[in-house]
Amino acid sequence: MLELLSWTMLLLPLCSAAVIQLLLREMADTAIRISVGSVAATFVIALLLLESEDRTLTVQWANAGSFHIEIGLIIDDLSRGMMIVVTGVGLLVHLFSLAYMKEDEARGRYFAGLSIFMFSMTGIVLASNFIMMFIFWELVGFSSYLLIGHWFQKDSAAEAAKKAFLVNRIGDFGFMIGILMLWGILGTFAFREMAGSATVLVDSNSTLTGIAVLLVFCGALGKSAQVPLHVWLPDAMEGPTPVSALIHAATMVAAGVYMLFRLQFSAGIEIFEGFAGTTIAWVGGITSLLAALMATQQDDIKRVLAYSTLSQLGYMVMAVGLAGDHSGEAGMFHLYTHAWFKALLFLGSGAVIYACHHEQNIWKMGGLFQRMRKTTITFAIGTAALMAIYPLSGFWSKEQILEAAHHDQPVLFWLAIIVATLTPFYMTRLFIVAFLGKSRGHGAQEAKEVPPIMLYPLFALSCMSVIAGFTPVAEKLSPAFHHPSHSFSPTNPVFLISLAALLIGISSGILLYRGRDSDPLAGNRLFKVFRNKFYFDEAYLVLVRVFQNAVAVVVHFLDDFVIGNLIVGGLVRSASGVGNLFRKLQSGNLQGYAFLFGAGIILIIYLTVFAR
Amino acid sequence: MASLQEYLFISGLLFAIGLAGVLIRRNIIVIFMCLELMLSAANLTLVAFSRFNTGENGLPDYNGQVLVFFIITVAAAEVAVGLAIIVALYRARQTVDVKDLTSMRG
Amino acid sequence: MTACLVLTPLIGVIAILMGRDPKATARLTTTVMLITGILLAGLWAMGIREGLSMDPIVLNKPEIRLGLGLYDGMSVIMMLLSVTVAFAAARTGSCEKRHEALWNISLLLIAAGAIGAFISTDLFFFYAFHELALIPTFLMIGILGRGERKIIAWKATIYLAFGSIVLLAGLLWLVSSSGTSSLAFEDLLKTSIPSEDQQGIALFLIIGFGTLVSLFPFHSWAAPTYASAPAPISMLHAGVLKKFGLYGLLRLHPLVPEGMSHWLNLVIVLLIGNILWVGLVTINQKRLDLMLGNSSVMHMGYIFLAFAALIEAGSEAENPVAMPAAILLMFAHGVTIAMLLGLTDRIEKKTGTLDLRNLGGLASLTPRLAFLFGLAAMASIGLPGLANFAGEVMVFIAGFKGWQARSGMGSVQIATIIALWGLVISAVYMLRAYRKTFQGPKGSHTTKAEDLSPSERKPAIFLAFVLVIVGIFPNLLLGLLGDSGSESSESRELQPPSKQVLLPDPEPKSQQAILAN
Amino acid sequence: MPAYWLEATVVILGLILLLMEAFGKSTSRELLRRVAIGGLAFTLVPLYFAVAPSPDNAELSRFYIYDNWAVFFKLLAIVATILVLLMAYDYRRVLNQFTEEPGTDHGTGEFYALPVFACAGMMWMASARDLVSIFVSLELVTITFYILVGYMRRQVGSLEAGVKYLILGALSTGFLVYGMAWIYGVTHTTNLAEISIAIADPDSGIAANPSPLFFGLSLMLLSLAFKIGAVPMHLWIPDVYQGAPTPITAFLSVGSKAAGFIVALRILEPFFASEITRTQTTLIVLIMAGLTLLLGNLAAIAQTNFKRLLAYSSIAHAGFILLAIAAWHPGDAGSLSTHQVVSLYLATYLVITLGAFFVLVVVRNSESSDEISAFDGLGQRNPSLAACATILLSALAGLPLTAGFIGKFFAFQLAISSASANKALWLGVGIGFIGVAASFYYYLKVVRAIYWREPANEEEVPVPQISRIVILSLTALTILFGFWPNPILWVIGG
Repeated sequence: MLELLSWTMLLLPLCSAAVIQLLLREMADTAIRISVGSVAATFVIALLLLESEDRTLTVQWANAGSFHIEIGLIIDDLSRGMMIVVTGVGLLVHLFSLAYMKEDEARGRYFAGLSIFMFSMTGIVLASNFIMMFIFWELVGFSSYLLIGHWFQKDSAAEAAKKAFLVNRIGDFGFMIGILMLWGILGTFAFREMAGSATVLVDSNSTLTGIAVLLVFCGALGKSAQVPLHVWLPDAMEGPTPVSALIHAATMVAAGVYMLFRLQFSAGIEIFEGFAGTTIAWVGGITSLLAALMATQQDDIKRVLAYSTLSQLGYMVMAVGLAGDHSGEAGMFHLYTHAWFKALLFLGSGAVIYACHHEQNIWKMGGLFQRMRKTTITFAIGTAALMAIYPLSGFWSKEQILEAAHHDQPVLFWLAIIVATLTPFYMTRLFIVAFLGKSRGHGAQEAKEVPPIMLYPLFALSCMSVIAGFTPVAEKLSPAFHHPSHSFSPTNPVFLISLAALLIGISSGILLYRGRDSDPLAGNRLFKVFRNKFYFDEAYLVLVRVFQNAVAVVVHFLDDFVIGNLIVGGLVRSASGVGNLFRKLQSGNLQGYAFLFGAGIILIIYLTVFAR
Repeated sequence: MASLQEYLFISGLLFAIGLAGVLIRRNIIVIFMCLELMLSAANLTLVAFSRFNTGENGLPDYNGQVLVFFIITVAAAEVAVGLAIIVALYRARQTVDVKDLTSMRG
Repeated sequence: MTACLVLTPLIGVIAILMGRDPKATARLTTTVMLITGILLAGLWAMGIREGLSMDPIVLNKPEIRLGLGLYDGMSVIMMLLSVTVAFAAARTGSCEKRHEALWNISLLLIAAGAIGAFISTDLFFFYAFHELALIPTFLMIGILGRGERKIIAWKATIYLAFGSIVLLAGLLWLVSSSGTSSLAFEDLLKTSIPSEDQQGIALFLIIGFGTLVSLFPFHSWAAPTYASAPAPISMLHAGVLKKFGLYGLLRLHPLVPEGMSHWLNLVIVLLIGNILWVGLVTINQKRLDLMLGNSSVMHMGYIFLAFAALIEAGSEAENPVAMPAAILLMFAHGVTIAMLLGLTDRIEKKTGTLDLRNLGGLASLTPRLAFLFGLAAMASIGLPGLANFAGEVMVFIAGFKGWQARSGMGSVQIATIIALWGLVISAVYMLRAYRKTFQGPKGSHTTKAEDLSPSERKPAIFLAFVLVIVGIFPNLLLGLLGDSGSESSESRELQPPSKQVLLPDPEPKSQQAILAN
Repeated sequence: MPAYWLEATVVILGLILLLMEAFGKSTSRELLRRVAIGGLAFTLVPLYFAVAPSPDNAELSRFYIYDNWAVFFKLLAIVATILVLLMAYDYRRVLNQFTEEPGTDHGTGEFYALPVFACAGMMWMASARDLVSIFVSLELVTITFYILVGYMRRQVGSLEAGVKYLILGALSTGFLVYGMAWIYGVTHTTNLAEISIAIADPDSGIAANPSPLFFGLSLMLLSLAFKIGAVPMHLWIPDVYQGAPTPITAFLSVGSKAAGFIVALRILEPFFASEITRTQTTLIVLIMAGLTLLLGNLAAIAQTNFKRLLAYSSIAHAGFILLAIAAWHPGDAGSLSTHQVVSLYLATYLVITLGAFFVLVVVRNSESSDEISAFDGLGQRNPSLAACATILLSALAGLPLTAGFIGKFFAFQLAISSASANKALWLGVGIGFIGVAASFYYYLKVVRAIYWREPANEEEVPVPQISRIVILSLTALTILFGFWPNPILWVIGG
């Protein structure tokens, strides 16, 4: 039964996508029902599985002699919790999309894409070995490509989709090398068999192992959009907003964190000790800081949220990289809470955008609180959770991460505190500018409350944002939840520092942005750098132009000219040239022929008789 | 009696003269005659070898001389056919100069 | 019986020559390929593979037999590939009435040549059948090609002839050096070739087969040829015929393992040339057909990588992944590139151009075409669930199979890493092309275009179906490959499935020991 | 029946034909041709039953050898002559234009009789084992060809070809006899078997100073190179082939060449067998082979006249055969001997080349031109003829699964397997491979004309009945031998 359920959970969305794509192209509404039905079913299964025992199910996928690649499902604490997040958020996003995409002509394709995504994400979560994880890793990238490029007629959407895919490919380049190296080091792809096998080798090969882990981390770098491969995520906001909520906030981008933690969980924390873990933690920390800085100057509501997502992902990666006693678990805990409130925020922003006739600039919004109270309240709850206000879910998980950082890497702790100051700052900015004050744009003035089918998911998510962090709930639902070693106390210095950060962030936000019609910091040079995302995109553009396009032009020229023209063409020309030379000998003159006869004979006689 | 070397030298000279004639002269009939000269040089060589390759009984080895007879006969046939062709050429082209025979080349 | 597989297309040729009705030729071609496919399935199902004893001797000394048989799984898979692509090719493209007979005859001849080469059990016919395609290709490009068809036809023909000749030198040297009196593979495998000869033979084989596979730097014929040739011809060429070179290298490797390993680093440099150099050339292409042609050249590098892994290991037993990986990828690439080239031809028919600057936004006009092309494009850049991915991932595993964690990276491992970067390159050009053709606003030539009609769709859907099936269940193909798999599957039944260990351990003993625990 | 009656029969046949022509009042050419072909075909029967002359008949068996090779090359000569006579019939319209009374067939009677004499000469060459008989039979063939080449007296090209052939042929005869004289002088004998013994003796004076022997050998080999069309004696070939009547060109390129090769094999055999002479002999042959391959193939690239192209092709093929001879190999259980390879090559070459010449005759009749451009659009004007032409041309290029591949395959195999002993052979092999690549180009040039080019007019090219049957059967044989070369080996006795 368990087996059947697990496989159903994996394959149902695939069947749904296949049916929609192959059979129901013309019947969009049936297609939507199938898609929503399948995700609802998987959510139910995920709930059912919560009570099951740990199992690993495998089938052989590709055999080569004595060698096998397997497809397997691993059912344990980690994957069960992750499945709740994935299918739970997924279900709500599907429901939200029902209304959000109602007018879209290609909604059949959209829901097929969502189904493929659900399938791939389930695959990542349940993957029992690295090869299978890589398979689904690529597939989520693909479904993300499809969904970002949903409105492919727009140049910007098509470019964004391409960029997302390519940047992820770069990450996967390292990921695959890492997988292969780890295979060499640990002797297996399967997570279940990694435990223990590492400890033997880790001492003698710690550098090698470290490199392998870092290469595997490259995959997370791409998928979880860490610096310097973060550039695709903000652009990915070109996709429909529910997609941003599901894929680019709650689930897929968290896959990198999940994968790292899965490795840590299976192979043992030891392989993260040393420079590998430190590097990962620092990358996470720097990402969270840079992203938070960039978020302070974004005007597009979705982009603010996107950078905020980057920043929070940086937190999680940092936590996993710290390789402290339970820092990884803290990261996963944050992943879990973040999924709910960030999905809430994105769907909320989707509702706002929907209401404002696809207006995304916050400076053209304003005063939405009067027009759409319910949405605003849910958005406020999400904002509060993201700011980590006690006792919302974000608070608990962020506190765990800060604890861990404080314990292991004080420098990173202070970095995280800066981020904890910036987060309330930009969220306050967002909230004040978009929801309070007076309406500044045409769309905002006409906005009205969204239909109930969009509101229900918001309510459900707000509910989760509030309660998900409490221990009884988290114990049940959070992947690999770990009780904090000491219970929360108001006198804990970490708490006090973070509280101060929160207050500074909120108050400076209120002070700066209350009643403003435009950004007071826009003229500042430093903030201009933030607004321009530290010129990452421009730098990459130069890099691509010089190192790829220019080299490609040169190589193409060499290929055509040297290989094609000089060498091959030269050989052909010399052959026909020699041929023409021979033809010259054929003068038609009898005596010329006789002379050559004689010359030939003398040559041969010389060679045989005299030069012997 | 002259030695074998002397015969061979003379016949070689004859052969060379014939070849030189073929290479130098322009008139096809003269060239043809020079060719016959080369055959004669070969005949002389054969006879010389035959004469100096005495067997156990002291007689010359007649194999070579047999070949000479055949060569003479064949040469006669060759001349007959050759002259006929050259005459036909003269009729058609009014020339027997090799310089004029270069319509096909390359 | 197995000879029928080759005879059927040849009989088709004769039927077309005899026939008077030009309309029927296209249908006849399709039917012939269908019959061949059914024959193959039937023969395989009945277990008829035809041993040596029944093959007619065509020459006594040295003994040459017209040996045609399903020699092993590799032959069967290549046969499947030939039949699949040929069937789709027969349904793709069209030409003027007066060339119809020639068109179909060429197609059948190329197919027959490929099939013959893949199922020959004798070195002589293995080589000879491959050349059957040369003249038809020359004619078809010259008469019906695109662009600078005449120059390209010459270039391809002379290049391929050159490659075949170098190959012939290698084969002849191999034969004379082995001292065999029979050219059957079975007998050749029994001989041993002195190692001082192996080096030279291996070099000739690498260059000869390499030219046929468009191994860098002998690749410059390939891309223009695929771009210029009429669709079915380029489908067969890029999809099937080109694989002959790789098939040959894999087939003959056991004869000259030492010689091959002497040239391991050369092979690696060349295959990196294929992946990086040609990859960059591909990025710079401005036309869809040339881009696909170059991409096909580039992807050969991956199959060569598997071959390099095989060379490094020395024998199939040492690296059981390499050979299946290469074969699977060959199959997958063949189907993919055939599908892409077929659809490209459709794009040209519908829009009148293949210049990427003039295309754009086709997806909204021709969603089916866009879907099928996108599927094939994704397959070619290794999307999981489609056949290429399975092959590629196995190639990479094969590349690292010989790596021991304690030693530094060997050249094969470095090549594997570079090949992985090649995946990025291929994603760049493929997505760029797809983006410029199907996405974004409409281009100058794409203001109106009709979607694929049902009959135009069928071949592509058929190929897509094959890609998906093999992609999801690669074992369907890999299962054909040999007995080693089935043996171990028996032994595995004794253990719980989760205990299966994937070990890169180069010592089979310890591997068995772990398996036994 | 002793074998030498065969030659006698053929000579008598020739005489009968001449007498019929001379004295029979208004004997039709048709009848002449039928008698000639019938007579030659009849000769095949005794060829099957003939036996070698008894060794007791010392005077004859000294001159005359009757072994497998003799049978095979006699067969080749007869078959080639029959096909040439058939071709001559379809060529008659062209021939009639340029003979005594243009437009009529007066003065063309000898055209059917003389090939029979040439055939007798070739058959004799196949059996000659003495320098004397070699010389005489060779001259019988050569002198007959002098007449045949210049047969079209009213055409300048034919006459010019005749004179060139005459002068250069006579020149090579001069070299031949001079060389023979020296060999005779050194070995004291004209019999090849005795020469073989003489030069194998390591203690004789020859071993001490082999220079005169090499001098004679070089001269003799080079004049044989004239017959087989090898560098440096190839120069006559393009001009003569182009000028001669097409059936005679075909006859030269298959019959005369094949006979030249069997003589060359017979003469070379003792020299390859002897330790003293092997190195030098290999050197001579190898140099000739390499240059011939290079020149024949590369000079053919730029040709525009089909007949001239075939001339260069004939040079190139001689090069491949010479390569097999340079890689002298007596044969063993697993591989063919040089004799067998050469025979195999020549047999397949005969089939293909004659087929190509038949196609040329058909096109020449229709287009009045030997240029490659005469083939333009043949694919549309006569698809079946075009298909046959394509197959034959591919076979000439050595495409596998045609007969043309078999010969090249074994020639190269021989060369490569001997290359381990003699590294210089690799050079020959390399040049050979360049040659094959080039040959694809120039043969396909004709295929290109046939299919790519548009025809000058839409009329169908008519194919006479005889040509149709012969072309079809030769094409069929080309394919058959490509798949199944064993029958040739049966005749050789492999």
